[in-house]
Amino acid sequence: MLRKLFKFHGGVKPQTNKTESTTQPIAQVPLPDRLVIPLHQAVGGHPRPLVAPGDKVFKGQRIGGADGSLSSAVHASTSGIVHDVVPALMPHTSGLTTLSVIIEPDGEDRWGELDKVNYRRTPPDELRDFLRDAGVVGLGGAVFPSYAKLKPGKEGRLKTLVINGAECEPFITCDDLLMRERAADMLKGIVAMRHMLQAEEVLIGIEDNKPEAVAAVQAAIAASGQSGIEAVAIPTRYPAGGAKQLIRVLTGIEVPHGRRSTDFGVQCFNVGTAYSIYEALELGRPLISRVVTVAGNVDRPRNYEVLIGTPMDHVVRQSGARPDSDRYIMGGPMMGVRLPAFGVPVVKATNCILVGSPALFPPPPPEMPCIRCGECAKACPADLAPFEMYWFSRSKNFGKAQEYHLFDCIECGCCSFVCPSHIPLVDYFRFSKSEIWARERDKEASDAARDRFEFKNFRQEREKQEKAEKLAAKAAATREKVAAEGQAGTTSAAAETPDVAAKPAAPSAEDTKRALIAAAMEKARQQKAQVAPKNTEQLSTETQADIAAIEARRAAAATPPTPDA
Amino acid sequence: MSQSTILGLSTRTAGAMMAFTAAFTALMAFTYEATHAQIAASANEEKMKLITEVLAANAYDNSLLDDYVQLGPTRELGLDHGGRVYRARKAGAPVGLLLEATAPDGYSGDIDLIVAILPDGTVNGVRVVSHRETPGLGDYIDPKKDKDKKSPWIGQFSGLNPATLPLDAWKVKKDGGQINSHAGATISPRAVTNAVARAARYAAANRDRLFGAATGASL
Amino acid sequence: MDLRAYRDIAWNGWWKQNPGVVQILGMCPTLAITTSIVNAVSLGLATVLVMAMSNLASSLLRNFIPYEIRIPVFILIIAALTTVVDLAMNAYLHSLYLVLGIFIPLIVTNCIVLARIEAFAAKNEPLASTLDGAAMGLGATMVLTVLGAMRELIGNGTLFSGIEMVIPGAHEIQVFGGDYPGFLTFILPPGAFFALGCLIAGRNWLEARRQARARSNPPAPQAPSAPEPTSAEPA
Amino acid sequence: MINSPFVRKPASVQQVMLQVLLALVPGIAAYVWFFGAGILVQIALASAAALAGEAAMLAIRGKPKALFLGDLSAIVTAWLIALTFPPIVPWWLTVTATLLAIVVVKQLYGGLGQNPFNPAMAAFCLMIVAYPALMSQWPAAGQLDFSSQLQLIFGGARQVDAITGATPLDALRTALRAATNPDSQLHGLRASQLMDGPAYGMLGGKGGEWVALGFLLGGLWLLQRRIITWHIPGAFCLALAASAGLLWAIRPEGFASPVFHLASGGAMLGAFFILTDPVSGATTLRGKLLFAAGAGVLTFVIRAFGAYPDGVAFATLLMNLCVPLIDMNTQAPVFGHKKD
Amino acid sequence: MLTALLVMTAVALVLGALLGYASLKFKVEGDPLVEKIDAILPQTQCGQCGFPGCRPYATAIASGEADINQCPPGGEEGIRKLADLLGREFKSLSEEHGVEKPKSVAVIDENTCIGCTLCIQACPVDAIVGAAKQLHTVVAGECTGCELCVAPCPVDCIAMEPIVDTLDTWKWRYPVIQIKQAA
Repeated sequence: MLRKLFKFHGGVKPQTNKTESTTQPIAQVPLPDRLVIPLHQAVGGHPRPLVAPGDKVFKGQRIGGADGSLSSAVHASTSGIVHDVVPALMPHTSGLTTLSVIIEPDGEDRWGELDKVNYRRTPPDELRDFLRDAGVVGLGGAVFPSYAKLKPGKEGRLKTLVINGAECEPFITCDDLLMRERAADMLKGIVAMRHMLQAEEVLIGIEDNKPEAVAAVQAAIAASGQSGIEAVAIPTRYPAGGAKQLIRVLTGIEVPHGRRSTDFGVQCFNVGTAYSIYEALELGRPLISRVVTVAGNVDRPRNYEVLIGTPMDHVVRQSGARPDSDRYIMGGPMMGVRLPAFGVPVVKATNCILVGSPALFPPPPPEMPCIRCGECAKACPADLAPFEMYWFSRSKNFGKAQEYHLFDCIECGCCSFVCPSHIPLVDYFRFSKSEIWARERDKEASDAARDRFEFKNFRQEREKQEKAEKLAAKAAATREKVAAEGQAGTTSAAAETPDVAAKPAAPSAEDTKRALIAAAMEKARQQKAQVAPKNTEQLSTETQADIAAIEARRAAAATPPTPDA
Repeated sequence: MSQSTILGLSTRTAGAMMAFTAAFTALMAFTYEATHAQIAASANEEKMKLITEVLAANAYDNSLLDDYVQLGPTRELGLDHGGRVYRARKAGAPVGLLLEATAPDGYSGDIDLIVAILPDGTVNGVRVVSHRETPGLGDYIDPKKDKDKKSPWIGQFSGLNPATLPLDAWKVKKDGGQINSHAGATISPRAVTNAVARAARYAAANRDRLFGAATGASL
Repeated sequence: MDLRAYRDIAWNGWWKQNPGVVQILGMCPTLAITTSIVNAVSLGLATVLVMAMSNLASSLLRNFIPYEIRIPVFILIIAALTTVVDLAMNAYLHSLYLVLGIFIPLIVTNCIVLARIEAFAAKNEPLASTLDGAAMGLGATMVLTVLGAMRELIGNGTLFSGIEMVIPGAHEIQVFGGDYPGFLTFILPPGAFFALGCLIAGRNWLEARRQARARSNPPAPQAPSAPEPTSAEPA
Repeated sequence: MINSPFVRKPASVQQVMLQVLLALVPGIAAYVWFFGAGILVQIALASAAALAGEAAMLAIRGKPKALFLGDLSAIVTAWLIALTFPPIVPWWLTVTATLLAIVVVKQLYGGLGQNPFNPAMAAFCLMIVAYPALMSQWPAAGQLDFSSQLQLIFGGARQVDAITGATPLDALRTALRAATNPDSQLHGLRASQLMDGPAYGMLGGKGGEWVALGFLLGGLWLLQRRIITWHIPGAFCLALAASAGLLWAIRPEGFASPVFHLASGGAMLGAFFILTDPVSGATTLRGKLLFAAGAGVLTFVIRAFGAYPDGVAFATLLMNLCVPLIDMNTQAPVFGHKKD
Repeated sequence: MLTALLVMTAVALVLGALLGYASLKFKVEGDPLVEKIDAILPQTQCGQCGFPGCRPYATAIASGEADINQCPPGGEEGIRKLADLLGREFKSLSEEHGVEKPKSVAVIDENTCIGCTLCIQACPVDAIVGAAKQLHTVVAGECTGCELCVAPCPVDCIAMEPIVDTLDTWKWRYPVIQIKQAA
């Protein structure tokens, strides 16, 4: 029976460049001298370090513990000594550092104790905790902790479990090879996931340019005897591997931005994730390695099983990078991340190390003005109007950009790909998004500050009042005492005493604050005065000459002009 | 600030408003009185300017604007709502008729004309009083808009007489007549030409009746 | 009120807050009547007259006008003075009056007149108010004149056509000679928009350049002890 | 720094514009065949003026000249100007119009991609308002040889009353109007009878219909190349034919047939080359339909009741004005937000 | 003439009364402008403007007592927004009120702190926790960087540290427009 497939709007067909790296089976990469394992590799909270410099670790030993409601554990990829726990460069465009555990391998590659679990007998919550501590995250690139997605919807069951083997990005073949070589084990992972989600049916979507993978998976399904699992060949079109696009193609359901797909009875996992779930549950092995495609400007494009934390240049060396390589890209050419250095480590999100060169990925022609031709809108798989969003992003009119559904953009790059004016549309959208987030953070912070400030004022006011009341009570007590002692006194005169007493005791809050401010500003001024001369000491002679000239001009301006001035 | 009750404030504003209004209305009334006579004189002068262009001022000696005949709707002159015919006389003798006429088939609607016709039927002059022809295209029928200031298009009618010129010639050249027109813009001149021809014929046929009627009489 | 304050008022009306190209007020006459310099200047001067007089009157009466009814009273003042000007023009410049037509009475509804009374004359003494009205009116007149000149020159190739309506015996100037084909669009309403657009752009450009220059020159003359008049606004 | 995507489709503005120019060639060929080679002179004049004006403005604005002159958009504007103007207008008129289009309508608004109005059509409107007489002189097919065309283009005096007239569109409208006048010789004649003159040809004016066919062919090629979509030409033709057909059906003696409207004047050029200008046109699919349909109805209304011969240019500008409003209100629902 | 005068006066009488009535009947209270200004101010509550907090400064701007260029933390962008809101001309930051600085938070050197609580009293947003004779700590997320706690500290143990980018706060940069370079 042929399954009815649906279409998603837009999409492009870039050159796939996949054949070169699929000729060879997955290979192992020799142990590097040093592994740099960032603790924060998945969406969610930063895991806390569980090891200290000098500690000995086994392969698979937890070195970062999940922290917070959404977080995922991190493990040592091989046995060795913890050299340090320091911030290290991460594989991210920003070039920022993140706390990382640096391990010097002892070469033994010795596993620690591995506990397996029988997922059919374990309660779901425990199972999820197990997967969290095994560090299983989505290997399609989003690195969302898998345990958080392995919850059936409200009805306790799921209609469709979608397994993403589409792998639509050019160059990348890691999922293809994984399906060809490890389809049976991957299927075991899928069965486990199906059990956890109580899914009625499982659809494995594979682009039809990977017939070997389709065949392998179909054979594995047949061999396993499972029913309700189907490998579906879908038309090759980027970004068919986007989770929402794949769900659309296979089920016809469109999951809107900001909604969970479980609400619609669907959940989507990558094939690599399925395999690592198999490893975690059946073998007890946490996620410490993954299949990585090395492609692009290399002599022998190939897929490797790479330990998390292996420096990328170490991996690329196996494939023989050509001398004109000028950059590494993590991921494919459409959505890949430009990396700040060659030596950044392979992380769980690294599906591909794409070696770039000026010849392979030439810089785009100069950006021309938008002519509103609408090509981008035709290509957009999210049905957006990128040229409108571009217009408003460019003019920093973020409110308007959001009105045009900026946040529905999945940054797939189709619009930039087709733009005849060579506008880096996605860059504008990334810019706008981060700018909007920053503004929202600022707004939240300032709202909180306002509330706290107002509360503090209110509190001070209240304290002042309480103080006054206390004083009044005290005065009343005194008065009573006096009255009790038989001294004559008019009530009206006595009633005034507390006021008189209270006044000097409570200077207005305003006054104190003003005094404080004055003091603070005075201090700041003094500091400035102290700092200023310091600067002048290390000035070059030219600068000093400049300063002298400026001083002279200033002096001249200050005196009335003389005839010869 | 003591009387900030609604009634008090209302009385106060009403009073002030009334005072200001009285003062400034008085100012306007005064100016009106002062300029009244001059405005009427200026208006008459303006009307005479156009008439002078088609009939020289020294050709007659009567008070032209007061010596008129009121016409009802007249097909021949294109007047759907009637119009006036002014009569010029010198020493009591008729020297010319000034007919209001309308060409209904302009490119953009009616073209109002004034046509001066001598007692012998000769057209002495034609002027466009108002029109809505396309600027730059058909509006050269108005000598003010005509590029050719020396011999404006509309001057062609001066001296034509239906008695001597066959009716076939009272047409634009495109229609086989003798009146010139600009390339690509023949509709407006055609309309004017036809209207002038009709007016000339009408004047010739009704000359005596028009001159003979009492001043202000309706025909 | 010293001389400097008066100069500021004048500068404000002519350049900084120019009604025609900065505040973009009173567009109806600005666009409709600027087909020739003579029309433009005539209407402009009528506006100046009304503005100066109504500012003066409002300023003189400002302490007697209750706050609640100030707008109707201002309108009354403007309407009365406009009527006076209207009647006078009708009587003594009749042919020009016919050309300017409805736009003379429409001065009443020119928002710049009411705006200046409300914003300035209602708060300032009579002399300054009169000056403000006149300066604003002249600012508007300047715009009208330039627009009129542009449109007449480009559209017709002439300047001062219709001058005989104001100065009998005077003649228009044929700038490009009799052969100039003209550019009728500029005489027609669309031309008014083009010309005004160009004027606004030109003014903004000049202003931007002025500010850029002010920024690149260090603000030294601000020092109180530096009495050089170099900071005077460029004319 | 360059971020993803690192690969791009080999597409450029230049290529788009080049294909538009190529698509104009069949129409131009028919034009030359029927009306003489004078149009080629006009095209050359307009192109030169466009490049000069663009280069000057780019220099003033400090933009790279080679890049923007190479995008060919100025040439497209120039060609459209030449093709919509009568082929025998004096050279200075073509040059002035092109300079106005490039300098004022395009560059002053910010250059390529920023102009709210179609530059060629804006220039057409400016010129027909400024020089209605010159802009209304169209030679009939085969009426003028090349040398007399050249003389009209470059010569001084234009005593061409006898040999040039209005376009069939304009002539028919005038005749139809005359037919309503009881005094006219044409009184009572129907449109079909009025069109019986030698200037009318089969459909929309002798020769004119073949030029229109040429533009139609070029337009279809653009459709096939996916440079344009069917929405704008389709909606425009449909709306023009429908509005013309409605009144024609009610009063055939007072209005021309829809086929005549489609085949004459600038209808085909407008449908495939002018309204489809992406910069000044609507961009959403529904917006395109609305935009072009509006232009179609307006074209008919202006042709039938307006003061100027053809309505395409004015209709285009009027609809250009509405584009922001149309686009804003016709945004398609985005992924996941559709109501099924 | 007299009729005109009478009619006009009568109309004026009625309208004048009506307006006087309406002005009292439909009086509007409150001043939403202050709220709008306050929303633009950065809420650091630092007092560099010379007013004890952002809201007092907003009130002062609304009533015309303070200029719009007295808020260093708001910076040029803040002044521009205020200028837009109030329809005034942009001015550069007034120097006597300070200079625009990168955002920072106060950090207490825990080795030096003597637990005097002076900084706690100074903090306008209660971002410092601690009690008498106990170590104080700044809650970084709540610190607005106003520097008001720096001066009161008798042992000078509070330092302002600029906020560094993290992955959560890192921003994509505005794409460089390459047209000019291509020339």
